[in-house]
Amino acid sequence: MKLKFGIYWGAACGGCDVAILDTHEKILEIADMADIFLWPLAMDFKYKKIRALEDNYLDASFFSGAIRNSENEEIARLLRRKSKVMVALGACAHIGGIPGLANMYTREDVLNRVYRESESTINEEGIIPREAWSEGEYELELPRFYNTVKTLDQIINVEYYIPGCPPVPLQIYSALTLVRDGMLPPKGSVIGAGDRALCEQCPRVKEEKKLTGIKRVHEVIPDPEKCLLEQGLICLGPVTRSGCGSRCIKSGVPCRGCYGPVDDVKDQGFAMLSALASSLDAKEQKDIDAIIDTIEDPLRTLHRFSLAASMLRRKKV
Amino acid sequence: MSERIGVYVCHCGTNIAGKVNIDEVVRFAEGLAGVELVRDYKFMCSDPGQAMIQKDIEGDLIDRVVVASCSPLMHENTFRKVCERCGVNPYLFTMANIREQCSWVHVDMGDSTAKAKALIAAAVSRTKFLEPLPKREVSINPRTLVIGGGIAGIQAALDLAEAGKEVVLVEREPSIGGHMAKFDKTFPTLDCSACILTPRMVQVGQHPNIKLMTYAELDEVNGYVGNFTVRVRNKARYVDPELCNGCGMCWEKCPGTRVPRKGNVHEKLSLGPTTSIYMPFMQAVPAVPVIDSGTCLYFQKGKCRVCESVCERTAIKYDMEDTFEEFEVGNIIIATGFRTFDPRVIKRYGYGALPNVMTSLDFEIMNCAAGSTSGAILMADGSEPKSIGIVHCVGSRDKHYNEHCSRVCCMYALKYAHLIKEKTNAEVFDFYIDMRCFGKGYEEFYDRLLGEDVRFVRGKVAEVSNVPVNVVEEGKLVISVEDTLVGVVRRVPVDMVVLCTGLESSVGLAEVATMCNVSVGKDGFIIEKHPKLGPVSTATDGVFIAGACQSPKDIPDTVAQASAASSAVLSMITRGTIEIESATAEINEKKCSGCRICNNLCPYLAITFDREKGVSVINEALCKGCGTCVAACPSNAIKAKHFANEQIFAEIEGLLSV
Amino acid sequence: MKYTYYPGCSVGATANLYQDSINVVAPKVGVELEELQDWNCCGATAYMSVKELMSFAISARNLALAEPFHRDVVTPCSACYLVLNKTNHYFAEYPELRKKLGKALEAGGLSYSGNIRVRHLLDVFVNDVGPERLSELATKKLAGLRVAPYYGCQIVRPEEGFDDPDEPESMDRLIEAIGATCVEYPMKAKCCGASLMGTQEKLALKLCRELLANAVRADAHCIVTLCPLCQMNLDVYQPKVNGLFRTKFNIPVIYFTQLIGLSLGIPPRELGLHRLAVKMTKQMKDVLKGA
Amino acid sequence: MTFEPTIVGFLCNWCSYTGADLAGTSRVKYAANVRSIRVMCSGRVEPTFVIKALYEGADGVLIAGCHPGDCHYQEGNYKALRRYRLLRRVLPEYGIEPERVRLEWVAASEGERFAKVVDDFTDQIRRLGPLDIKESIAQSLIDDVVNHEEEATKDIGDVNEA
Repeated sequence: MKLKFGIYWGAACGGCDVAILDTHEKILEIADMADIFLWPLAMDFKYKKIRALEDNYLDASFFSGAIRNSENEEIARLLRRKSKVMVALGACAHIGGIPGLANMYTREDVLNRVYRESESTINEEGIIPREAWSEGEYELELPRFYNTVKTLDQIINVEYYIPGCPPVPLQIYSALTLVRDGMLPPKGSVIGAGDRALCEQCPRVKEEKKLTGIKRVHEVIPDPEKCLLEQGLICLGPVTRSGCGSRCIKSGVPCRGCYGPVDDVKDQGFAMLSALASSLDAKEQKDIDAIIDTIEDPLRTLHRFSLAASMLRRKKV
Repeated sequence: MSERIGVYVCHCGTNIAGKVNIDEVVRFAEGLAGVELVRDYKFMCSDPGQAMIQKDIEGDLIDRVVVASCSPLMHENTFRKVCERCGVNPYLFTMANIREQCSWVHVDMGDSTAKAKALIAAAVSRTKFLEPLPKREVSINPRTLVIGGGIAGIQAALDLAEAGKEVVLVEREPSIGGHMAKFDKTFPTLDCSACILTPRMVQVGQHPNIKLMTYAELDEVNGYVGNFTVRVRNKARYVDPELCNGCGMCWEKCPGTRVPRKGNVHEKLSLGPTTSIYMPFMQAVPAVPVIDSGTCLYFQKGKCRVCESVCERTAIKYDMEDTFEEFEVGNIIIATGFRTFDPRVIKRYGYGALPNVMTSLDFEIMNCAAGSTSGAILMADGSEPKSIGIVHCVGSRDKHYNEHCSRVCCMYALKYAHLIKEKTNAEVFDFYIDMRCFGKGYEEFYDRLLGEDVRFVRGKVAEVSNVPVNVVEEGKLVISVEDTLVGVVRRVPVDMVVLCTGLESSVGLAEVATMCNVSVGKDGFIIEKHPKLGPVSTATDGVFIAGACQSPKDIPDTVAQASAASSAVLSMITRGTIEIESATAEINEKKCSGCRICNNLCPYLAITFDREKGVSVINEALCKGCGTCVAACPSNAIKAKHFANEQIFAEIEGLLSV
Repeated sequence: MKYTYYPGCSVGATANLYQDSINVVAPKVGVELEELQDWNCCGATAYMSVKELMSFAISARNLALAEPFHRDVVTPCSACYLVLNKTNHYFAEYPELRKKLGKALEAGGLSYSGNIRVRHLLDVFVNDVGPERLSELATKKLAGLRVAPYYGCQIVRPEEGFDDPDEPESMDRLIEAIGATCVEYPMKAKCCGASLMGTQEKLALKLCRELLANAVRADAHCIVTLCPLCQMNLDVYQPKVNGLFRTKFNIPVIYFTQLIGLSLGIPPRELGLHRLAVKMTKQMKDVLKGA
Repeated sequence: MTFEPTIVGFLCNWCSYTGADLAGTSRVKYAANVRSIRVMCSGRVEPTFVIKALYEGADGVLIAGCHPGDCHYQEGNYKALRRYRLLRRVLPEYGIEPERVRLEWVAASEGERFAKVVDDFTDQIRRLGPLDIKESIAQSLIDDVVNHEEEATKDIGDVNEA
């Protein structure tokens, strides 16, 4: 019998959906494998159809994107009820992703910036989106824009995670086959990725670390053979789960951490902060500070994808 | 979780119970998850206290233990042993410090009680996550390193050597003997210092079990209890000790001058030869001279070589260089002694500026029968003084210099007073703050001196000056002092002043301490393991202390401590093995990504990189469990045993649950 | 280098010769002193022991007046230096007192936050102008002049000051920079008797005698000091010392600013040297002429 | 009533914990606000420990180790210093005053200094006021609650146990 899947995007760029399409000819296998009941990016469905399904009707739902507003949350809860297995697909659903960086601000900050202050905006009346609006006989309603960006598992129970921004297409495919073949690992697992940090797969030669200064990517042409961190680039490889195929590192770009931390690491950013600080080659406070001063925006660099999933989750208000 | 924790709250008499509401704490602990039973007792460390724990474990009521009492530095071992005795792994035990860091330091009972609860909650919470750790035992190398060849080092070395154990004795100076070799008489019995010390020095020099290294310094210490590797630097002596027979021809003919030959009596004070090739004193062990290259004409000007030409045994080797030797030893005794305070910094006392103001050490040398004055007490111009002032507490008991009491000055001052009276007709004034005569026969000695016509003035000397205000003071040194017994300010003119300089830790002690991994207190002396119960051991296993490196001491106390240290070492050697901390770090190969961030963080080079497997590896024998690598590991692949993340997280949660 | 100048009471009266020399010397060495407007007496050390709070309050008023200018307060008088510094110190150290002083100042429409540094003129000459600069400026090196440098007791107290309390040496460096010689003078920081001259005259005269005797013994041509009270005791009371102890002291006691003035080639009269009670001796004049 | 902060202290076994014990044996009195955790070395203290403590309700965190050059493990305290300096840099971005975390060197002989450090730090945190991270997160989430027709409440335990 054919499987039944739902695919949905919350606060996402659509990259994860495209990654599914990027399985190329395998997409045909996926089509053979399952009926897709919901996939806003690719097909037209109505929520009420989903609501009408009996609970646990779907074999699996794949949710990409973070929870940014009440609609994201509502559909997440809906799919949860209708699905036997819930999979967080991609970095945003997994650990908050880039949208999670908005947790450094409040909702008001974000709305003001986007609708009033940004250089490209002309909005003389200063209108920002409102949740409810009557226009004649019509009652218009918008989802509530949240104060705090959340990961999927901060809202609902999630069985599996497929990390990455975006996930490697073949890994999505193999995850689907695990569902098909009933070979799923214990609940809570990250699937389609490795168990250790990325350094394990990194082809570059690693030596002892003695950092005397931190540079940004555009400031150096890195030696292709050597560890990027040792060359003064902040590479989150040591703190990030492998599985991406070292795609950035092979291109001379340091890892930015989209696969999230390995198991048991509670906070990707602070774990890397400790590792990074430990590797600084200085003893005196002023020398240490001098090196630290060369780090541009350490918080967002170290928590680029994982801020929403970090221990403190957001800026204190 | 099914852990069954027993919590034992100690009253410590009223030490804890006086400031912590025990009943309240017990009720609180009973409500904590995982706690099977809570008991309280007057003294948990006592036999009945220990028996309570034992009974509960043996009755299979509990399988983990929390004791809320004093500091773990005090009794962690006691209770670990209790656990071990009844079959509970000692690492399943946690101590909550509700005395040193709670009841003793807080004023309000409510505060102390609340904090005690938090500390207990933390201990319980942590204990749930503890894991049993296997015992680690290492063998004890029976050879011992003794650093310092003063009376402390001599005593310790002889004790060990006599027991048949090998000793390496390292002394910085050309001869052993230390300060004691410079004294003429020792208080209060006035027996001859040389007479009692010299035989022991000779014994050290000849003992088959003692490898004596003089003119040598400790260079490096590695390893851990039972298994230290030490490196010693032999400073170039320029005289081959194998060939030299100590005949003395070299220094008789040497034209170089180490101690000025011209100048006044006080400037020329010396015990041994004043030449550039010299022995520090005639009874030196080994009886081998050294060349002071700083004043040797050959080293300074390239010409001379007189000593070489007169040495029949061709023992002079100008091309000698520093050499290094390495030893494996099981234990280390630090016996580096003291230095005397340099009174130049107290300008008011005029030392170095006014003639006839001398330090106690100068005065000792002057009194020494073997010294340059043959023991005569003389003024700088060679005449006999008619009056001498002895000033106590110079650089001791003074916030500007050293706060501590140097313990020996009162007594040696009395000794001086006696010697002056014995050798001269001078009048003696003794200026003291308090007269501290605490040892056996000391007070009696003071009493004796009171009858020897010594003028005792109670008051801290303000100034020694050569500025007269009347005829009587012309040409004299004037001591200004407030006589606190009478309540007047006195000006006492004298011919000579002896400053009783206090004792400070020896030069380089801090470096030795760092090498041996022991701490130095703010007074500059080594911190012992416990001020009362562990006076000869240190916080580092296998490193012991004897004598004035721990605090100022007189000879009897020094000898006692040296013997105590050697017997502590002997008991280690006899046992043969010692249990060492199991709380090391370990790398989970399955988690390590080989990022190598930890590689250069280990001060003991315990972490290496296995290129084949692509993972880092910890050599557990070298790991001391500091946890620095653990904190740096971004993959959580390194685990600090007994201080693992989940254990500390649980402790934090417990601590903040109240 | 600009400073807020707190002259104190002495230099306007008994120590006017000090002020005379400061007036001409300070500008020549680049020290600009702007007098604090409406300053009041510091209370001197005596008042401190009579009415402590009041004495702190009147001192604090001076500091409060000076604070808006954000410059160091400089005083030529050792007593003022001691009292103002002590006020500053207590103000910082004792919150209770700070509160009370705050109230007192508020009543006068003033406030003080404790950010004023009080310095002695000697400190400025030694550490801001410096011996090197003085040496350059000294057109007339005072070679051959033997000077007993006398600091008195207050400038080196409390101990955290700019010089050693037992063996001060800062003024020695100035004196040597302008070519004169400092004699061995162990009485450097000993008491001159200060205001005991008014209450226990004999004792004070005795203390002065020691100071004078040691300068003479060391073969000094003059004593150089920096404190109005010390100078007055040693200078004005010198005949009285002679009378009481049958001595024949005749040694001029001058201010360090006067000595520096001489090395700058300023005529003695402009430096107030004519106001000395014990006039410059012929011997001293001869040395100066020769220099 | 004045605010009494809760402070978590991480004390290295060899210097600071021993120093704190010395304050005890010398009966020096100090504020009861610091609750200490003994670690072998200040180099063991991970930034996440600090974050965890702040998250669990501490208003401040004190890390104390041996003086530079005196580390029982030679250089652990320097590593602590590096981590501390970088941690301080990011805390303000979380809206946490960096003054809430302090690194101090307290030797085994410095019982009185330990007491002074605790009093001093307690005073500083008292002036900063409560931190209350959990409460602050909860507050920021209140506005995010919308009444959904699908009110499947979330059971966190389930996933984590799996």
